[in-house]
Formats: sequence, C-alpha cells, structure tokens
Amino acid sequence: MYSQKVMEHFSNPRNTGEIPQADGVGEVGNPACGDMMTFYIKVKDGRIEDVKYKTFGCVAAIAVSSMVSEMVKGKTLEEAKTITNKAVAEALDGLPKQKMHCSNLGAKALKEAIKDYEIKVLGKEHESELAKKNVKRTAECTHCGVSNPITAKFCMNCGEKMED
Amino acid sequence: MYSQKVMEHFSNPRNTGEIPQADGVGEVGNPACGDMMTFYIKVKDGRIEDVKYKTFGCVAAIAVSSMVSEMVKGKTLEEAKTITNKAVAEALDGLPKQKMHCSNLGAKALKEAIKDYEIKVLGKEHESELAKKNVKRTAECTHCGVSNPITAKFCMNCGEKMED
Amino acid sequence: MERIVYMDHASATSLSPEVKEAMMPYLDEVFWNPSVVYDLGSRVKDAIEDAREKVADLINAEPDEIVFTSSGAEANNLAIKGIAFANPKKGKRIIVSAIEHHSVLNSARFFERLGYEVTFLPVDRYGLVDPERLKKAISPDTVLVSIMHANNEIGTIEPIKELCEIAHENGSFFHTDAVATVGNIPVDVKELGIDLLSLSGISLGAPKGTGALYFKKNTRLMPLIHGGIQERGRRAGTENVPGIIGLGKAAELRVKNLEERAKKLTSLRDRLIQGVTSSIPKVHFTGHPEKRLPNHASFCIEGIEGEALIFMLSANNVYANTGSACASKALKTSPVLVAIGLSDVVAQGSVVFTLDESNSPEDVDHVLNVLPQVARRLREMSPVWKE
Amino acid sequence: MERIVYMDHASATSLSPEVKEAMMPYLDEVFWNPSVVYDLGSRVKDAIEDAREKVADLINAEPDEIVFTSSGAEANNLAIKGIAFANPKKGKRIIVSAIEHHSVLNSARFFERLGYEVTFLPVDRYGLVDPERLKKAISPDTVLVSIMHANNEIGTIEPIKELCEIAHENGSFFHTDAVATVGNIPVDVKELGIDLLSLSGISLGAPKGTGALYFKKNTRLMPLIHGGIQERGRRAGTENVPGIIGLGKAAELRVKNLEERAKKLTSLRDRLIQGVTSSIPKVHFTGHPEKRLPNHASFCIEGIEGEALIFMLSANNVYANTGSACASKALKTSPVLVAIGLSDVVAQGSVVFTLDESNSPEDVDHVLNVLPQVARRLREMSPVWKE
Ligand SMILES: Cc1ncc(COP(=O)(O)O)c(C=O)c1O
Ligand SMILES: Cc1ncc(COP(=O)(O)O)c(C=O)c1O
Ligand code: FES
Ligand code: FES
Repeated sequence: MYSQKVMEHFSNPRNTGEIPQADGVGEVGNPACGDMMTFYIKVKDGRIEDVKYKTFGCVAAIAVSSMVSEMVKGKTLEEAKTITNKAVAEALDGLPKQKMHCSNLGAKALKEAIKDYEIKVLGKEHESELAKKNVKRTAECTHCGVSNPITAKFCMNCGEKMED
Repeated sequence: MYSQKVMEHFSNPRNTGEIPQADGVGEVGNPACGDMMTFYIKVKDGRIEDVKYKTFGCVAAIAVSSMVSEMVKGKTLEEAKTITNKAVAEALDGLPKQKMHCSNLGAKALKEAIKDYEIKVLGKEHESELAKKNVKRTAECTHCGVSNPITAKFCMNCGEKMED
Repeated sequence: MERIVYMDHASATSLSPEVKEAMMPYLDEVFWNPSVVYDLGSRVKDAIEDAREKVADLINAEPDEIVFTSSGAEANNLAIKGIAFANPKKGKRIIVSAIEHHSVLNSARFFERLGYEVTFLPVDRYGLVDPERLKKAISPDTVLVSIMHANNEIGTIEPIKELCEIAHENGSFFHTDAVATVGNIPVDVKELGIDLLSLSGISLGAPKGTGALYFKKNTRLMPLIHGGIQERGRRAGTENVPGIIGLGKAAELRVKNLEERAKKLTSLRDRLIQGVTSSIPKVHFTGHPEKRLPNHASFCIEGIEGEALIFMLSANNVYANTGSACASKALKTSPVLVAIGLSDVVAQGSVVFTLDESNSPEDVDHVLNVLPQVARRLREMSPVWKE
Repeated sequence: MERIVYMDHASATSLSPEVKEAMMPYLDEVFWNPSVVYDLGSRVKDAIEDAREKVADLINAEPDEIVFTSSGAEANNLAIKGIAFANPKKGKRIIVSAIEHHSVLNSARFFERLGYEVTFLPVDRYGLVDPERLKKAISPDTVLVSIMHANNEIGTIEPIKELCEIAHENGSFFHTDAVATVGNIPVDVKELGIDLLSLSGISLGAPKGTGALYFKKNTRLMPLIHGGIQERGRRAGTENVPGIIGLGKAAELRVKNLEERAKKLTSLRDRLIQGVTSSIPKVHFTGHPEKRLPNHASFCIEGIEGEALIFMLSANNVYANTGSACASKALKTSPVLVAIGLSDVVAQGSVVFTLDESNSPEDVDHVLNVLPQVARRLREMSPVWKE
C-alpha cells in the first residue's frame, strides 16, 4: 500500500528530534485523533538553517515529516512557504488516498513554525485563524462518499462509522 | 438421498400397467401437483389375485407404487387394507422426509381400488369422504416448520413458497 | 468407458486447472487477512483488486463499481434490499417480472411486510416481458424495477435496454439479475444502461459461493451485511479470498473466448433442440427460439414428471436439470412455466440442458439416443399419457 | 534463516494440510451442485451435512441448528436482523454491549432507522459487562440482547450464562458473537443457554469467507439472504462447498485438541504478557487478566501510534495487529479501548497478539526482544512522549 519511498523514510526518518532554542515551533494535529507533529526551525539570513520535528502518527505521518524536513532544509522562508501537500505526496511517490490527510499535516506544521518565527522575531500578526467556522449541515462519509446529517454517527448509506 | 431399494424399484418397477377389466380401480393425486396414481385390482375369493398401476410422479412415487403392488399381491382384502404408509416406507428402507407424502399415496390408491371393488361388487357405501373440511386457520411451512396464516404465499419465517 | 454426458452446467461446473491453480496459493502460502495494516496484507488486498478489475472487465464496468458477494442470490438480495432501504423517499413500490429467480422474488416479497407493494409483470408465451406492460405498471412511487437478463429455466433473453429506459424516465432504479448471461453472452453494463447487475460464479466456471453486484457509481446502497470497511463499506466480513481470486481468473478466461464459445454452444444447442423436438411426440420446446442463451435448451415432455425423468436420465449417464436447481426439490410446479402459459401437468415434465465447451456433438447424439427411450418408458407407466 | 513471528492468528491462519486436503476434491472432482435432484448432487449434499455435524459437535449443538454463512459478520447480521424482523411484536428495543464487533453494532444501528431503540451497555475497565446493568436496561419491549462471548481486541470473556438468564427472564432472545471463542475455548450452547451464536472460520483454522450461525431449534428467524431452499430456507444461494467442507474439517480438528491447545497457548500468552509489562515502561495491559482468551495478549503502549508500531514490528519480522482487523484502517480511536476507560491518546498505541500452536516460546522471546526496541525508537521521535 505504501510506496518504497514512504517505507524508506519511515524506516530511516531524517532530521528527527528537537531544536532546544528553536527560532520557530509549529504544532498541529491532536494525539487523541492519532496524529500530531511538532516542527522546529532555526532561521539564519531568511533561510531555514536547520529543521527538526517530532511526530506521533502513522507510517505516512512519519514519512511526510521526514520528507518535509528534507525539502525545506536550506530553503528561504518564502520558498518553504510555497511547499504544497501535493508536492510532498509526489516527492514520496504518492500516498494512499485515505492517508492524504497526513501530507497536509507536514506542510501545515512547518508553516506554523515559520509563522511562529515571524511573530516572535519579526512581530507579524497571526492571521485570523482560518475562518474555519463554516457551519456545515452535512458530512461526507469517507468510505462511500454519501452525504449524511452531521449528527450521523454511522453512514446512512454504508453503515461505516462517520469521522468526526 | 434415496435408498438402494427405492432406486431398485424405480429402475425396475414391478406390476406396471393396467388391468383392462379390473374389479376395482382407485385413483388418487393430481397430475397438476406432480403426482397421480391409478391402481387396478383383480379380486378372487376375497384375495387380490392381480394388481397393476400407473404412476405419474417422482422417483419415490414410482417406487412406492411398485412396492405396494408387491406387498398386497395375493393378500386378502382385509390384509391389504391394513397396509400403512409407514410399512411401505420401511419396506423401501425409508424415504426422504419431504417424500413421505408419496408413501401415503400408494396405500391410499390401493385402498380406493378396494373400496371401488366393494361398492361395485358388494354394494358397500363409500364412507363419507373423509371429513376433510376441518377449517384450518394456519398452515405449516414445510421447510422451516413455522405456522403461517393460510393466506401466506411465502413463509413469513424462511421466505420459502408455501405449499397450497 | 461409457460416455457420461453432463449437461447441467448452469448448476455447477468443475473448475478448470487454471482457475484452481490461481486459487491455490491463497489457501496457505498467501494467507494473510487483506484488511491488516502490515505489508503482507496488501499482497492479498492487491490480488483482490486485480480480481475486481477482471470481473469489471467482463461486463465493461469500473472496478469500484463491483462488490463481491457470496453468491448470485446474495447479489440479488443486496441489490433489492440495498436500493429499497437506501431510498425510502422515492416510494414503496417494487416491480419485478413474474419469472424472476427466487432470490429476487422473495427479496421483493420481504418488503410487502414493510408496507411496500410488489408488482409482478407477466410474460408472453416465450417468456418475454413486454415493455408496454412496464410502462403501464410503473408509477411515481416505484423505487426499483428488477427484471432478469435471461431466465435460467427457459433461456429467454429479455429486452433489458428498453425496459431500463422506461424505468429511468420514471426516475426508478433498474436492476437486472444477469446470473444466466454473464459469461455466456457479451454483457455491457454501459450499453444496457442499468444501475445494478448481479452475477454468480457458478455460470462463469468460478467456484461455488462467489458472486458480485455491479452498481453504477454513486448509487446509494444500504449494505446487506453491515460491519467493517471491507468492500469499501458495502459488504462486511472477511473476504472469501480464494473464491474471489477464482472468480477473477474465471472472468479473465471467459472474456477471452466469449464469442467463439457462444458460437460453438449455439450449434450444439440447435442440434439438441432440433433432435428432441423431432424425435419425441408432444414435447414442448420452452422459451424463445432466437432471443435465447447459446448454452440453453429446455423442454417440457408431456405425461411425465421431472424428477423421475432426471433420475432415469442419470441412470443412463445423462445429467440434466428440471427447472431451477433451487426449485427442483420443492415439489412445486415451476412458476416460470406457468407464467409462459403451460398447464400445470405439462409443466411437471420440465427438462433443462445447459451446455459447456466440454460438451461435444457426440454428447448431444447420446442425449438424442437416450431421452426418447426414457420418455417412452415413463410414459408407458403414466396414467396421464395416452398415445 | 531469520525468525519470522506471526502472531495475528485472529485475523487469518494458513490452512493446515488436513483442511486443505479435505477441500480439494470439492473444487473439481466432486463439483456438483448440492441442490440438484440426481444422485451426484447427494454426494455433495451429504458432505455438507457431515460438515454441519462437525461444526455442531464443536459447540454441542444439533446439526439442524446450524446455518452456514459466508463469514462471522454475516452470522451476526443474520442473528440480529433475523430475530428483529421475525419478531416485531415483541418490541423495538435491542441491547448490545459497547464493545461489540462492527457487524453487531452496525446491524443494531440499522434498526434505529426503522424506529427501534438501541441501548449500549457500558463495560468496566476490564471490559466486563455487569449483569446488574443489563437488569436495569432491559425492558418488556426488548426483543434481543446481543453480547459477545469474548472481545477480539482485549480478549476478555463475558459472563454469558448469567447475562442470558436475565434476557430469558424477560422473554428476550439472546445472541452471542462467539467468533473469538469458538475453537479457542470450549463452547457449549446448551450450557450457555443462548438462543443464537455466531462463529467464523477465521478463528478455527478454516478458510476465510466461512462462518455459521447456531440458532436454538424452533427459533423464528427471518433470512438475511432470501431465495431458494438451501440451508432449509434460512439462507439462499449456492453453497460455498469447499469452504463448508474446510470449516467442518477444521472444527473436527479443533474438537480433538481444544484443551491441550488452550493450555499450551495460555503458557505462551502469560510469558508474553509478563515480558512486555516488565520490559516496557508505561505500557497498559488491556482486558481481563484471568477471564481471558488463552491465545490473546493485548496492550497499549503510551506515546506511539498503532499503525507505525505494527509496521516497524513487521520490519523486524514480527506480525501483530492493532485493534480489530476491520477498524485498523479506519484511522479512528478504537471504541473498545475508549469503553474500558483508556484516553484517546493511549488507545492509539494498541497492539494485539493472537497466538496459535505454530508459535513457540522462542517466538515469544523474539517479540520480547523486538518490541521494547521498536517502542523506544518510536517514542524517541514522538512529541507526546516524555521520559
Ligand atoms: C468478535 C468478532 N466478531 C465477528 C467478526 C467477523 O468475522 P468475519 O471476519 O468472519 O466476518 C470478527 C472478525 O475479526 C470478530 O473478531
Ligand atoms: C437466474 C439466477 N439468478 C440467481 C441465481 C442464484 O445464484 P447463486 O446460486 O450463486 O446464489 C441463479 C442460480 O441458479 C440463477 O439461475
Ligand atoms: S496519522 Fe493521520 S492518517 Fe496518518
Ligand atoms: S410425487 Fe409426490 S412427492 Fe413424489
């Protein structure tokens, strides 16, 4: 199910660990949901001089954080900001569909770390936390794709448990 | 599913055919339901001197009529009247459960033939046709044994088509 | 050696060495559960997906439109219950033909207890459903129309495309039980336009206890077997892996020689039909003479009963069926034969031959030698038969 | 050669040569449809009935109390839907435990759409259902109580006999999902007193895609798969003959050495539990320490996530599971582990070992060597883990 590249990064993840006096720290995810990543960056002359991370999560999550760390090391902050989930997934020779959500986490955690750096060091404001209160009335079942009321605990169509 | 005895009688049925000027003829069953038997007897000195039959029906029906004919040939009418379905089935080394109904037919047809003889030759009255109008409100499914309303076309329990 | 002629291929077929060989590794060597997370599970999962592609190919579907089931009967149940339970708003009427397989009929009747109405469409003397009849019977609250692609007892092929269009104009789903056709004639779900189609391993040379339901993408379907995420939530339960692999292999083999096979069987079939109707008096050839399965010849022989006929044929090394394998032990007149207008008595003498590539012209000649003799013997002892 | 340790036998087992051999003839030589009327069909039919007897023997049932199904999940669906649909007059409440298999939970929830109420009984920290809770929850309109015999994720064995008595006092049917127990511990349906019991081939060393439902004689049951008269009208569809034969053979083999096997596995299991809990800090042993499957050891390892754990174990030739095979790809916290009171974070690190006679003490030692290392590696890179 996983590409060789994914398995290789999972088995030998690059740049793991913490940076004690990091310039920026970004944390995303929630261990209660099965995935959490913390990225640490050291910035010098507008470039990511060093990057490390800690990851709690599945094979894909670990491989993604490893790949993200490799992709951004030495890049300028502006370059690093342009990294997309798609680019990460492609660099890993693809991810299973149900794991694409992990590839998002990696880039997101890194960007949070950059933001953290910019606020702390440059004084920039956090952008208003993604207007994410778009009131949804329905939820799509991730298994069969059918719309369910948000109150549904199990998909009305396929009976599979709905993701919250 | 059938005993060797059944198969043997089916393959080589004894006493098949008609008796042109029979002393008694008994006909039971309905070809529309898949089984019909006609028994012919020749009576002499109160004994069944000859017996023949014609059978439209399954393997069991054919074997049963053959066996009945063997069992009663040469017997007195009174002896012949005591023949039971169970005795026929046993003489055939058993019949599959769902075929027991055939063993009934054989003895019944023979007894009808005896009755016919008694009416024609001895002037006896037909017994009032089995008080069979016992008004049934339920019917048992022959597959799962559960009671159904007589109006049920299919068994409420197992869904199998109900016998009429 | 005596010639043994098996002509009941619609009931069961011996697996070919190719199919058997394909299955073998999945009994022991490659035994892992396809749902497990570790990589060994993916090996099994991939093999299942490969089989899914092959089955999809056989009917011109997409792989993700295929759900594997444990039989054609389960596929029929999943189609009918799956649609009716998932679309209660559309309405509470189900239309089926009068000659459907038990698994369709009884699934539909199950809904009668839940307040649905079931309409049974009659057929003509060839077993054909008249599209005009469907037009008249269909109503705004008809959620599903289910009409079989070909009938297993009389071999008639129905005008599915036309019937399906009528259902769709009405906003109703259309399902076809294609157990008798898939693997015997080309079946193209896109060309037919249907929403759901059932198939079974038994008519494909695949192992017994396998089947599949095709459902057009985005069709809402309530699972019949609720539970885990196998078959993407459509059908729970650990998969019958060897069975699925066998079904895939069998589908692959059939795709390759469908036309050639049909041609060969048609010629055997016609030789059989020609011979039987000309050598036995008062025999009724059943079903449609042209709109007919290439592997299927069916008759009713007046004056005799089916079970006795089948047994006496088998005593002469000829194996055939009487009615559907399911009904054959139920001791009832076949509803299909009644529906095409045969009297109950005549319907009792039903005999069905289903052919396969393993059958030869000599097999047919053997049947043509045996059948008239057997019919004569049974008729001689039948109170119903008069010369 | 490197040692490969497979300890996921609850998900799948390689067929033994005996089981495989028993099945083989039914793929080609003895291929006839068991429902056909001619004598060859009886040969297959008889073999099925022989298998039915063997399965019945394993759980002290009568053969005609066994319906073969295509999986444990189907047996669970048939039990719950079969009882609820056949007994609407009793009422519209179904009680299940909070830790049932998906196939039970989702079958019960299916009835919520039909106006039923489903009650989920909580469990204590060992996963035990408290009979007092059932007493309180049960109501005159409760048609069915379904509580599993043993849980597949934490190995806990429930007090079924006691629970069943409460249901019966109330006039409710009692079903138990015994997929995890049958074949691993002695199961006696008469002793337990239950009305229905599900089992699956996967926990017996039988082929995948097999299962059976025990139902006490005269229990009204609506078929899940409607159609013909197979399984005496309880379950339509041409039978998976090789699968059924394999299930019968596997049952026969298990009957013979159930006790000895359990003894052996219990000692391996305890060695594993002892080793894991003493060599890894912050590991939670899950389930009941004594009321427990002999083949089952389960843990949650704090600070790490199950899938990564399983993959890294497999990279070290150790194959285990995380949660149930079904749930393992759904990326959700296991409801079972939440039900026994573990926090979501801890529940993520679930690992389940299920043993078989093919496992040796050396296998256990290998796991005890590998698991602590793997846990350490993953914890080192975990933001959640602090020494
Ligand atoms: C407790 C329990 N019930 C039911 C099932 C379903 O059995 P099957 O996979 O045969 O459908 C499983 C399978 O893991 C199980 O563990
Ligand atoms: C037309 C038709 N539909 C459905 C079925 C059921 O298929 P299966 O036996 O695989 O359940 C049959 C089987 O004979 C059939 O002939
Ligand atoms: S940890 Fe989120 S899917 Fe991988
Ligand atoms: S003809 Fe009646 S069951 Fe045999």
